[in-house]
Amino acid sequence: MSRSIELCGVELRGPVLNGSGTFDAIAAHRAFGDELYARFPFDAFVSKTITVEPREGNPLPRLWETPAGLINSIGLPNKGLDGFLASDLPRLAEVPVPLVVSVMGFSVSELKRLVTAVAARDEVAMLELNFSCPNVETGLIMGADPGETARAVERLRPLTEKPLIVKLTPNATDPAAVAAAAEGTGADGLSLINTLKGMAIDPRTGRPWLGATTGGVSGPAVKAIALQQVHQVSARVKLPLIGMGGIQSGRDAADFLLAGATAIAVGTENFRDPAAGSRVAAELEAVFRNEREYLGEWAPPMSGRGSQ
Amino acid sequence: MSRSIELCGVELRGPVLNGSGTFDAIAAHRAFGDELYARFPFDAFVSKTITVEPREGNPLPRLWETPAGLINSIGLPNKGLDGFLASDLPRLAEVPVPLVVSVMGFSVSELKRLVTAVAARDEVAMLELNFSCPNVETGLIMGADPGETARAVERLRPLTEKPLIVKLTPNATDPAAVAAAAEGTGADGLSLINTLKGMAIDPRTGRPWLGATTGGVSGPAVKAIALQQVHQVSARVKLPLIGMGGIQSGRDAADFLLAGATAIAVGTENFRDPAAGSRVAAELEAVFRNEREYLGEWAPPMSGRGSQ
Amino acid sequence: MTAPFGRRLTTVSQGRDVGAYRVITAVDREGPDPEPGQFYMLAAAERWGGGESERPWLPRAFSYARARPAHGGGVELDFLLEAVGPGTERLAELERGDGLWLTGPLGVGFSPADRPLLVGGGIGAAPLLCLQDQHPDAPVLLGFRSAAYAEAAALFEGPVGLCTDDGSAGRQAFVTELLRERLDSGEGQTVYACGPPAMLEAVRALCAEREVPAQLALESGMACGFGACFGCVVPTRSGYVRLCVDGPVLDAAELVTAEVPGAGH
Amino acid sequence: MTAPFGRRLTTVSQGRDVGAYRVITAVDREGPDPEPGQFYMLAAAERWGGGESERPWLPRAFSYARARPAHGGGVELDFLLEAVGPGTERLAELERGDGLWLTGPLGVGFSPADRPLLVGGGIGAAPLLCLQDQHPDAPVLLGFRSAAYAEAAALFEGPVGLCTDDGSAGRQAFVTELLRERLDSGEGQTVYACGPPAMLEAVRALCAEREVPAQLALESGMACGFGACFGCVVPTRSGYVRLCVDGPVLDAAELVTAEVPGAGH
Ligand SMILES: Cc1cc2nc3c(=O)[nH]c(=O)nc-3n(C[C@H](O)[C@H](O)[C@H](O)COP(=O)(O)OP(=O)(O)OC[C@H]3O[C@@H](n4cnc5c(N)ncnc54)[C@H](O)[C@@H]3O)c2cc1C
Ligand SMILES: Cc1cc2nc3c(=O)[nH]c(=O)nc-3n(C[C@H](O)[C@H](O)[C@H](O)COP(=O)(O)OP(=O)(O)OC[C@H]3O[C@@H](n4cnc5c(N)ncnc54)[C@H](O)[C@@H]3O)c2cc1C
Ligand SMILES: Cc1cc2nc3c(=O)[nH]c(=O)nc-3n(C[C@H](O)[C@H](O)[C@H](O)COP(=O)(O)O)c2cc1C
Ligand SMILES: Cc1cc2nc3c(=O)[nH]c(=O)nc-3n(C[C@H](O)[C@H](O)[C@H](O)COP(=O)(O)O)c2cc1C
Ligand code: FES
Ligand code: FES
Repeated sequence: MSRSIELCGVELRGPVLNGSGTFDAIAAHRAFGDELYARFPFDAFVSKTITVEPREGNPLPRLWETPAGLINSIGLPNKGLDGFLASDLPRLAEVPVPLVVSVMGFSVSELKRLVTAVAARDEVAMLELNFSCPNVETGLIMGADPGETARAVERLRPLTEKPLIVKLTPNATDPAAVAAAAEGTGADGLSLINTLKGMAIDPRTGRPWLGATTGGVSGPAVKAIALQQVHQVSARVKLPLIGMGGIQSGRDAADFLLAGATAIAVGTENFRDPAAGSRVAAELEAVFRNEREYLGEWAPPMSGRGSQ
Repeated sequence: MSRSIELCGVELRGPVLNGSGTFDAIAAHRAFGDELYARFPFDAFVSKTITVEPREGNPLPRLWETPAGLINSIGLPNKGLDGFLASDLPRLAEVPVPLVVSVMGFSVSELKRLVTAVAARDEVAMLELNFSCPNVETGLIMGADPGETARAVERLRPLTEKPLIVKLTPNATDPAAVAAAAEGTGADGLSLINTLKGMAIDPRTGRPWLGATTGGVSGPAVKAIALQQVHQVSARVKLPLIGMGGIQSGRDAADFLLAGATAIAVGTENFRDPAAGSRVAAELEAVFRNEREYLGEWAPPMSGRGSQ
Repeated sequence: MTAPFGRRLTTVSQGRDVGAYRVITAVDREGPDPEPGQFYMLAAAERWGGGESERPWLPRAFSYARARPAHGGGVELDFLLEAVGPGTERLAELERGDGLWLTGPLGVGFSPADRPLLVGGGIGAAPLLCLQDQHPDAPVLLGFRSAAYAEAAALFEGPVGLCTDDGSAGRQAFVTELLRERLDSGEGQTVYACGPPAMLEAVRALCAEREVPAQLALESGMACGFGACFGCVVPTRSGYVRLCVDGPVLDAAELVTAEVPGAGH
Repeated sequence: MTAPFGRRLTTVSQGRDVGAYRVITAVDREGPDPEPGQFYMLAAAERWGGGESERPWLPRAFSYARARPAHGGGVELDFLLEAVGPGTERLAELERGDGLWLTGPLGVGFSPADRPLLVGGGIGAAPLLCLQDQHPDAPVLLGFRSAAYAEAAALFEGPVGLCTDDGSAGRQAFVTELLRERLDSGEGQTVYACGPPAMLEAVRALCAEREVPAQLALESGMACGFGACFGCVVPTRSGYVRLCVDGPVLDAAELVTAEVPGAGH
């Protein structure tokens, strides 16, 4: 489909990624077989976030539907670094687009281990640093604090030539300051937004519904918030942005590009339609085709960069 | 209606307030006549935020409808302190419930002027400090920074015996830290949440729709986020909380009480139904009546405090 | 006349197409008689929300087009609708028996004047219908995009001055040309006008040049309709005013321009 | 059998009430034959979203109840629905001609076994219907709340062991009592069961005591149905597994309990 773009030096056939943790290519291949690869809905594939140690994830229940949105408290279940490298990565290599591996560390030393090991693998095109967790050494949420972000990126940057994308959390007073800290210390790109902290009450018991009490809100309900953050961050930094948060349609995707993103990611909408990425890409292409002027007027993030 | 509560030492006939800026009792009296007072939908009335100087408000357009929500960029139009005291306050005194006046200052000295002048008036039962704006002296958003909040409340506290309620902004890394700062310096209560920063793109031009580029998101779309912040803040402070953000029904109101609020406020829902406050109160009463146990199990914020 | 407090549930008694427009009729049992130029906030009782991109969610503003005493008490209201987005599309689907939430009548309508001239552009014809009921002898000038829209002209009593952009019904002209001719021939002491921003601005300018008083029914995006949100303001010579409580009909002399950012579609 | 990639739009060919339940039938032109115990993610093409508190928004999981070759190709699927919330209520409204989004067949169904015994509680009867088509001689034990629900028993071929909580149809008993009697009389080598969490847990315990193998079709809240969200996990002896890709049918021996927090209603 569509026009190719360059994202952090990597050529992609188009601008549509998935949000980390919202599409499991391995499980989807079990469900949909080789048709998944033949019609792969994303132009780069972002893995679910992995950690050094294996994790079971959060207690149940983990999902709550909200008006035009979803609260999840999944808790990053994953096989851990070794398990991922041994059993998931070889299978993810079959995915017909560049692979982005998302990692989270609870300290800079964990992050260093993750980045070193993951970046060493040829299957991996880029790394995404999910900074939405507390640094156990300081107690601060890494991605909410410019100093934490700078300290981490600074020490990870020398470990690899591969692009490092920092995923920003929206639960921060000034995401643009965090973005600037990431840019200043050598990040190659930024992803935003992650989920907003949220909660639901079980109407039958009056107690928090989610096993982990709180979770993260995603979906169309957060789109306006995400768009504002993309706009604000793009005004502050020159790094390419991967915009996400509630994207359901090509029009939504265009909104993010107009707000300053270079690429976009489809998250929760994948749950409503496994092939949503392809639909969004086709609809976006139609917006470009039919409304050239419309996109030209404001800030044409793809023209010029696109190769055809 | 319903059971009375005590909020910051003021007896209210029930727990339902309005969100500042979402109901203009003077304009509503013009539209609906005396029936408004006879069936007044709130148990205390919160004025639209006033500032020292008169303000015209933001450029147009100011409204954008989102999935289950609204983005507004109204920009605090108001007559200024003198205009408010001279022409609005006498008319607001006709409202048959205690009056809360919301004030915003762009410096601590502005705030001092506002608090002194407003608190001196007998018509005013409580003051709400809207801290969602930058302190022009420091450039920091007052309500996003615990230090700013503490410095302001500390200097306002001695000016009046009347209850001071701090309205928290959700656009902060740690609203609970701000809440603790307000508690530590003498605030009597907290209101939360204000709107989340948001933006929309005009599909016809590709440019930001709102005249002021960005605005604030409210409505059911933000309810899960608001509930989480109420829960988080109530775990940190003992102050009574006025919970708001997307409340549409008595069930929503109960959720906020269960999450730790003492009272709740109806905001954007007033736009869908001017009498929404009464409906929410009646539905909430039905939840109390029919599901005593349900509310008892978790955290019965009203029983004990209620006077009947 | 003030409105009953709160929104109320009414029942649609009829929905019918009039060319490209739709008329829905509902019986408002509790409501007072509205005055021409006043409006109501409407929302369908079912399926309001959850359409394309999950809208509509807020109620929408509509001038009433006609009002008459209802059988069994109250007032029967006609609304003339143009489907331009999710809210109007949903309302245009309503059929007899469907529920309709309604708040109103709201705002300040047209104020009395002698020898009025009624000028409407497109859906702006709506509030002129009840004005004509009050001023049966007033000339009516209407402009529409094309014949399908111009069918709404048949809702008026007697002959009207009719034009369309494409000449498919009446003269091929803008309605402001018809107005210019009438004004230049000395007809009309006050102009009552409603229509899209550009047309209202042309009417304003024409009348200003000729020092003919004009009352313009404007539109702007409204969230509440009763002065609560300050979202509907329009700029006037004395600053922003809330169109829902200080309008929607404004004295043209108050306006520098009738073109409001974000209004119209 | 893997599913076609992506959701697809189908048309409801019939919707009918069966006692307190509803059966909707849709023709899946592109889909392969599903296997008993597999499920589909369904969403109405219209009015999905915007109901009470703006839900439903995500698709909902449903076992297919029966499948047969469709006239003109593809497969005709029956779903047996119990309206328990906004999603099932909306789906239960669907009538012939309405659009239905469908993804599937998904998950792992029942695995072959000899001399099976089919045990269903309430809406858990749904996946037993296609199982009975495969195992026409297997005994079927069904428990329902009351007679209105028990009408679903008539969807099965031949006589079934029937009980209700209130005795208004069949025996007054829990279906696990019927199961206990059968097991104690040595009937059945494998139990296939589907029903509410408490019933499945009782089935699990009964079978475990007697060392009878059991396959349990569980439920849990699902957002995606294809392994993307990790929301549907249930605890097993080897940790959490995603019910949508590793189930919904699980070997009872894998479970410490069949009661999953948040499942059921
Ligand atoms: C006093 C008054 C009287 C009126 N009387 C009539 C009448 O008699 N008959 C009639 O047909 N109409 C009337 N209108 C206009 C009517 O209210 C609008 O057409 C209606 O609100 C449009 O709603 P919608 O959902 O159909 O379209 P929207 O999608 O709301 O589109 C309408 C316009 O709003 C803007 N818009 C688009 N998306 C959004 C969004 N997400 N949020 C906010 N704005 C958006 C755009 O400019 C768009 O062109 C009146 C308006 C006013 C203020
Ligand atoms: C594999 C599988 C197969 C199934 N097969 C069938 C079948 O054949 N027939 C059938 O009728 N049903 C079947 N179900 C159950 C069906 O999927 C649920 O009944 C349905 O999802 C309920 O959706 P709802 O919107 O109607 O109700 P919901 O409102 O979603 O309520 C259902 C339950 O979800 C919880 N809940 C309430 N509100 C929320 C919220 N906001 N977010 C998240 N959870 C909430 C509560 O526990 C509630 O009782 C199956 C489920 C699974 C997993
Ligand atoms: C169920 C679920 C799991 C997620 N897991 C991760 C994760 O592992 N790592 C991460 O960086 N983001 C994760 N996210 C956040 C998404 O990648 C995305 O940032 C967010 O959902 C906003 O986009 P959306 O509204 O389109 O879903 C998850 C989101 C959801 C809904
Ligand atoms: C149009 C509009 C104007 C508002 N004006 C103010 C204001 O002047 N002062 C203030 O503290 N909050 C203001 N708010 C925020 C509300 O009081 C409330 O905190 C917020 O809208 C969340 O509640 P809701 O989702 O129920 O609307 C405004 C909100 C809206 C929608
Ligand atoms: S529409 Fe809200 S103030 Fe006019
Ligand atoms: S429902 Fe999403 S992983 Fe199972």
